[in-house]
Amino acid sequence: MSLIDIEKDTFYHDYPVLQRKVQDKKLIYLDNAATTQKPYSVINKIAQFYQMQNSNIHRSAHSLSAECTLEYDNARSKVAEFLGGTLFNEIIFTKGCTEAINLVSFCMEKKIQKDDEIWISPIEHHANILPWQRLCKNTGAKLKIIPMNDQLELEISTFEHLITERAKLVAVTHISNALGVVNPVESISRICKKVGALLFIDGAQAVSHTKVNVKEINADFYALSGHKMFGPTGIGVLYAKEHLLNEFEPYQLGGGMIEQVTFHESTFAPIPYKFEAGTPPIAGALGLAQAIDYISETRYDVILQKERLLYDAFMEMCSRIKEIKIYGHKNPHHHIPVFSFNINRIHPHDISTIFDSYGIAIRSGHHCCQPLMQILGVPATARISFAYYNSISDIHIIEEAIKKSMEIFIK
Amino acid sequence: MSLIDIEKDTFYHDYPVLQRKVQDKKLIYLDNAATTQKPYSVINKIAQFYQMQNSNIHRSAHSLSAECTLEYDNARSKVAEFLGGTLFNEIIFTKGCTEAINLVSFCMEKKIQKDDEIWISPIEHHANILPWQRLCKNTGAKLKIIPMNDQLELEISTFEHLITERAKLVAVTHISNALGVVNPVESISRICKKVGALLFIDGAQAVSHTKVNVKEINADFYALSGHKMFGPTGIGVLYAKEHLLNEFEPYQLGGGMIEQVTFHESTFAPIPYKFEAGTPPIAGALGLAQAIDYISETRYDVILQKERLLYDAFMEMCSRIKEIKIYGHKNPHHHIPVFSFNINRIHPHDISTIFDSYGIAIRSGHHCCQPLMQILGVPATARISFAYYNSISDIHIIEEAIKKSMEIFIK
Amino acid sequence: MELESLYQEVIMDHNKNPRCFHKLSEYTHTADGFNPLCGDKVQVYLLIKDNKIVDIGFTGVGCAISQASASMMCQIVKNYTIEEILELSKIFREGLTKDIPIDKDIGSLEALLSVKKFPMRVKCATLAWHTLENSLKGEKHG
Amino acid sequence: MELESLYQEVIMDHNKNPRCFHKLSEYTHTADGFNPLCGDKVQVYLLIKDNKIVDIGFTGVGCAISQASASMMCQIVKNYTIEEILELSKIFREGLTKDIPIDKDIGSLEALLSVKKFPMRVKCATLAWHTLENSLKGEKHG
Ligand SMILES: Cc1ncc(COP(=O)(O)O)c(C=O)c1O
Ligand SMILES: Cc1ncc(COP(=O)(O)O)c(C=O)c1O
Repeated sequence: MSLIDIEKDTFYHDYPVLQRKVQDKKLIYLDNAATTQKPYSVINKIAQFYQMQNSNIHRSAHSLSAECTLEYDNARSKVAEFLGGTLFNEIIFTKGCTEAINLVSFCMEKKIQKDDEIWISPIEHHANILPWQRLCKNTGAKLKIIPMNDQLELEISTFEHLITERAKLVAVTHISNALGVVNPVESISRICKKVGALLFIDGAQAVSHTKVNVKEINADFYALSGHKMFGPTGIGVLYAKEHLLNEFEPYQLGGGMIEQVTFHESTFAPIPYKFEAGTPPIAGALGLAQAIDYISETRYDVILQKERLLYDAFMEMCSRIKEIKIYGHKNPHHHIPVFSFNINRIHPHDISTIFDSYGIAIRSGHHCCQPLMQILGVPATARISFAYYNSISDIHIIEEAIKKSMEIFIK
Repeated sequence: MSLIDIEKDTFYHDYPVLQRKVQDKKLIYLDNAATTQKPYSVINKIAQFYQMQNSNIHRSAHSLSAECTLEYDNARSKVAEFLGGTLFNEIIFTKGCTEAINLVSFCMEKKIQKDDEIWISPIEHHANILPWQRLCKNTGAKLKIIPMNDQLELEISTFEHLITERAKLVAVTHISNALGVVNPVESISRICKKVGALLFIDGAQAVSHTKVNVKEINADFYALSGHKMFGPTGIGVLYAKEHLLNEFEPYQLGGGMIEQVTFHESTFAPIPYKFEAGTPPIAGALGLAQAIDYISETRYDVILQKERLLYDAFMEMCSRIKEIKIYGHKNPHHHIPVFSFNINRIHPHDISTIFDSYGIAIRSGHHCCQPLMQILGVPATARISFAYYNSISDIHIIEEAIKKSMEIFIK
Repeated sequence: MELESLYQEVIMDHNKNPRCFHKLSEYTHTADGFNPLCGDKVQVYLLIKDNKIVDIGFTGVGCAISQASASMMCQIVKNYTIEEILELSKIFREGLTKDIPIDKDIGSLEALLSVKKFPMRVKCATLAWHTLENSLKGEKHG
Repeated sequence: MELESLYQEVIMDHNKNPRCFHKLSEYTHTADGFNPLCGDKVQVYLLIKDNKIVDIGFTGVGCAISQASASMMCQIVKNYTIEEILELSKIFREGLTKDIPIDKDIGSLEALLSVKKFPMRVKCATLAWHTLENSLKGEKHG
């Protein structure tokens, strides 16, 4: 696809929601970090599954179940390939990124001892804070925070000096949902390997924006949510290295993950099944696989180029409004077009309500990053999070909405 | 609806899958205990959500999010009403019945001590065995088994004599997925209350067959899966009494379930949110609510009557084939039309493959009930599990398939 | 336009110049209010003598609606009895959440009823009132 | 009809009268095979001398396909070298799972290739072979 095609800017045709109106205005959906929209192909895949194939997997010998089992297995293979060619066995379907993190933190408990250290960054989502906090509480380990500079980017060289072999796990987000900053996961990985710490990467925000290769990163764990990458709600993925999954005891217990069960004791199926107790979100897994197909057809280089156009256009517009304060983004090349901002002293909720009256959906609040808000010294921010399907022409309407906010509040 | 309408037997029109063919034959889907089919209205609801409303809940002030939050709340209210008028706060959305059981077994750990007793029945699904087994292992409590008579029904009066105040929890299935037997949950509940044990009911199989009222049963916990009640995969429900949920610590941790978070400690949102970390399966919850609407329109009395017709017709057919052995079902009034059986010494897998060549989907195996198989003294059974939408005329084809099995194997 | 009814003159005035925006040096009741979804915070302080509100103040951070609502609340309830406050709170909150018209005079609070058309903002408008009610339930203090 | 090719004469015969259906009194290698999804079980016993299978037996429970496959396997591999067994196992398993025609003569095993049209039954047909391979990997015994 050439730049000219990208500038034609017609990707939104693939997304039924983007054809609708809110408040009598065309919907301008800029809350993509909360959840992305779904293309027709994904929606149709889910409907089709229920209309034509629906059946449980693995457990029955009849044709319908055989079809579904095959499709479910193919979905797993597709995810394995999508993340950089991992093993089939290294992909666990979960209900979302949050569950994936909880799974690992639960299983790590047997590996963590008093005075071990777990490192996270100051910009983590609550989902990548609380489970480690609990793990530390349960084991006596210490939760340590990677230093951040005043450009709101991680201080990797200082981190490298601070971390020691007491560090057993480093859990960082690949891309921040609040600031849009891309963390240098390769450098972090190198540092982890040096001290022998495992690396957990929260990829919830990354996969809709950039090609991920967990093997190149050399991540031990990588977690993501289907609904944040043009796929359905209720499905997520945990990638984990095979030997780690083999060492771990199972998380949830139930059907489909056992080998032999008596009232006295039970043995478990091999990975990946050991970690998928109960009927999985089958339609969700197939929908996710379809979203991966969709992304492959669209191509990440196209997504990246389009997002760069959106980025530049938005920043250019903001440069003309002195009342707007964007957090971070000093170095555009470390960022995706996800912006936390405030306008003078207007409260973000009020900004969000005013934007909504223009049909613009943005989020206001702490973005599940209360510790980051404490560092920024604000109770909340407004956040515009673009996806590649957003239109460059919509930036004019954002400008109008900003001006309206100022008109109402700063007159 | 009159009996005449029920005999017209046209409910399958509501289900797109039931219009399809397998092996060039009309699909006769008799694996309903594994998962039920979905009516058009449920499938359309899910597609419509993604096409028209998709957005994250709770977290944003924009219109789309407001719509979704309202619908998600309404879905919870609908479940609360469906289960007999429980409180909104007593309904937790999970990814399935298995997760609901795991949640409770995790949270109960703080309440269980060495030499306490947890009682289950011999006919439980692995999902309602393994989590309690682990709980016992972690706490030193004992797993006790409710006695069963040779009609394969629970011996309630013996159980009443055996149970003591050491019993802290009794976990039983409402209806068995392997035998179709309906457990006397009201009597079990009364016995629990006498000794002060909590009652956990696995309702996975019950809700598609019979009206459930958790308050009349006086259950402390009740768990179910959406996909087994004409709803989508990836969604389930835990009902738990308010005071228990308030006492419990949270299960999974993440966004949406917090009050205040710092790096040092966190406080949690009130129930039900405390137990719903991360983006929930939103489309799943709305689909489940739609399934509840569908059931209400169809009416349980109609379902019951239709299932009785299927029951009688099937039993009548089997009475003419001496080689077929059905497990249990001595007392039809304690059973729904779910039958585990064997035909002479033909292995259930072979039965299942032969049935499949007639377009009939049945399941063969241990049905996630290995301990029950050990009691029955067989490695596996074949299982026919009817839903009310199955057609009485299909029973002739079942008969043909049975005869074909005998022809191939017993000649 | 509905936006104008939400951000009308009187509300913007209370937001800019909140009345009673201070902690009382002497108080008998207090409570903290917090909306974890958006981070709005409010603390309410009451001095109650002989079942009557003698003085009231609030502090906190939040959006225009939550700040204005707290300010207007403090202004209106002074000299009310506890019973009168609870009744007004009920009427006001029902006015925002139920689909029935209010038949009582709620004075300047009327302006806040426009929030009803913005369902995601209703909690902003009721936060101060919930906190006030909670403070009355709590242990006496001071 | 495909059902007839699955349950053809030779397979039904092996199922009804499985060959070598016993535990060996003397054996050098053994392994247990189990398919948790369906409960099929097989134990394979081998007596290997000078790299050659001198005797083989199996026990277990399972469907017609898994029983017949184990029986046919035992019959065919007697006197094979370990290398020959492993090669045959590979050819047979690939014949069942891959979309390429087999160019080697696999003798009576040919009959079992009809299982390919029943994907959910492939594991039944390969269970005995997997178990045989596992027994060869294991510690020598006896
Ligand atoms: C009685 C019973 N309990 C629990 C479950 C587990 O349900 P799910 O797999 O939907 O979590 C099932 C279904 O397999 C069941 O039949
Ligand atoms: C960076 C990050 N991590 C984790 C999550 C949690 O994802 P989910 O809510 O889908 O489990 C989110 C989304 O809210 C996120 O943005």
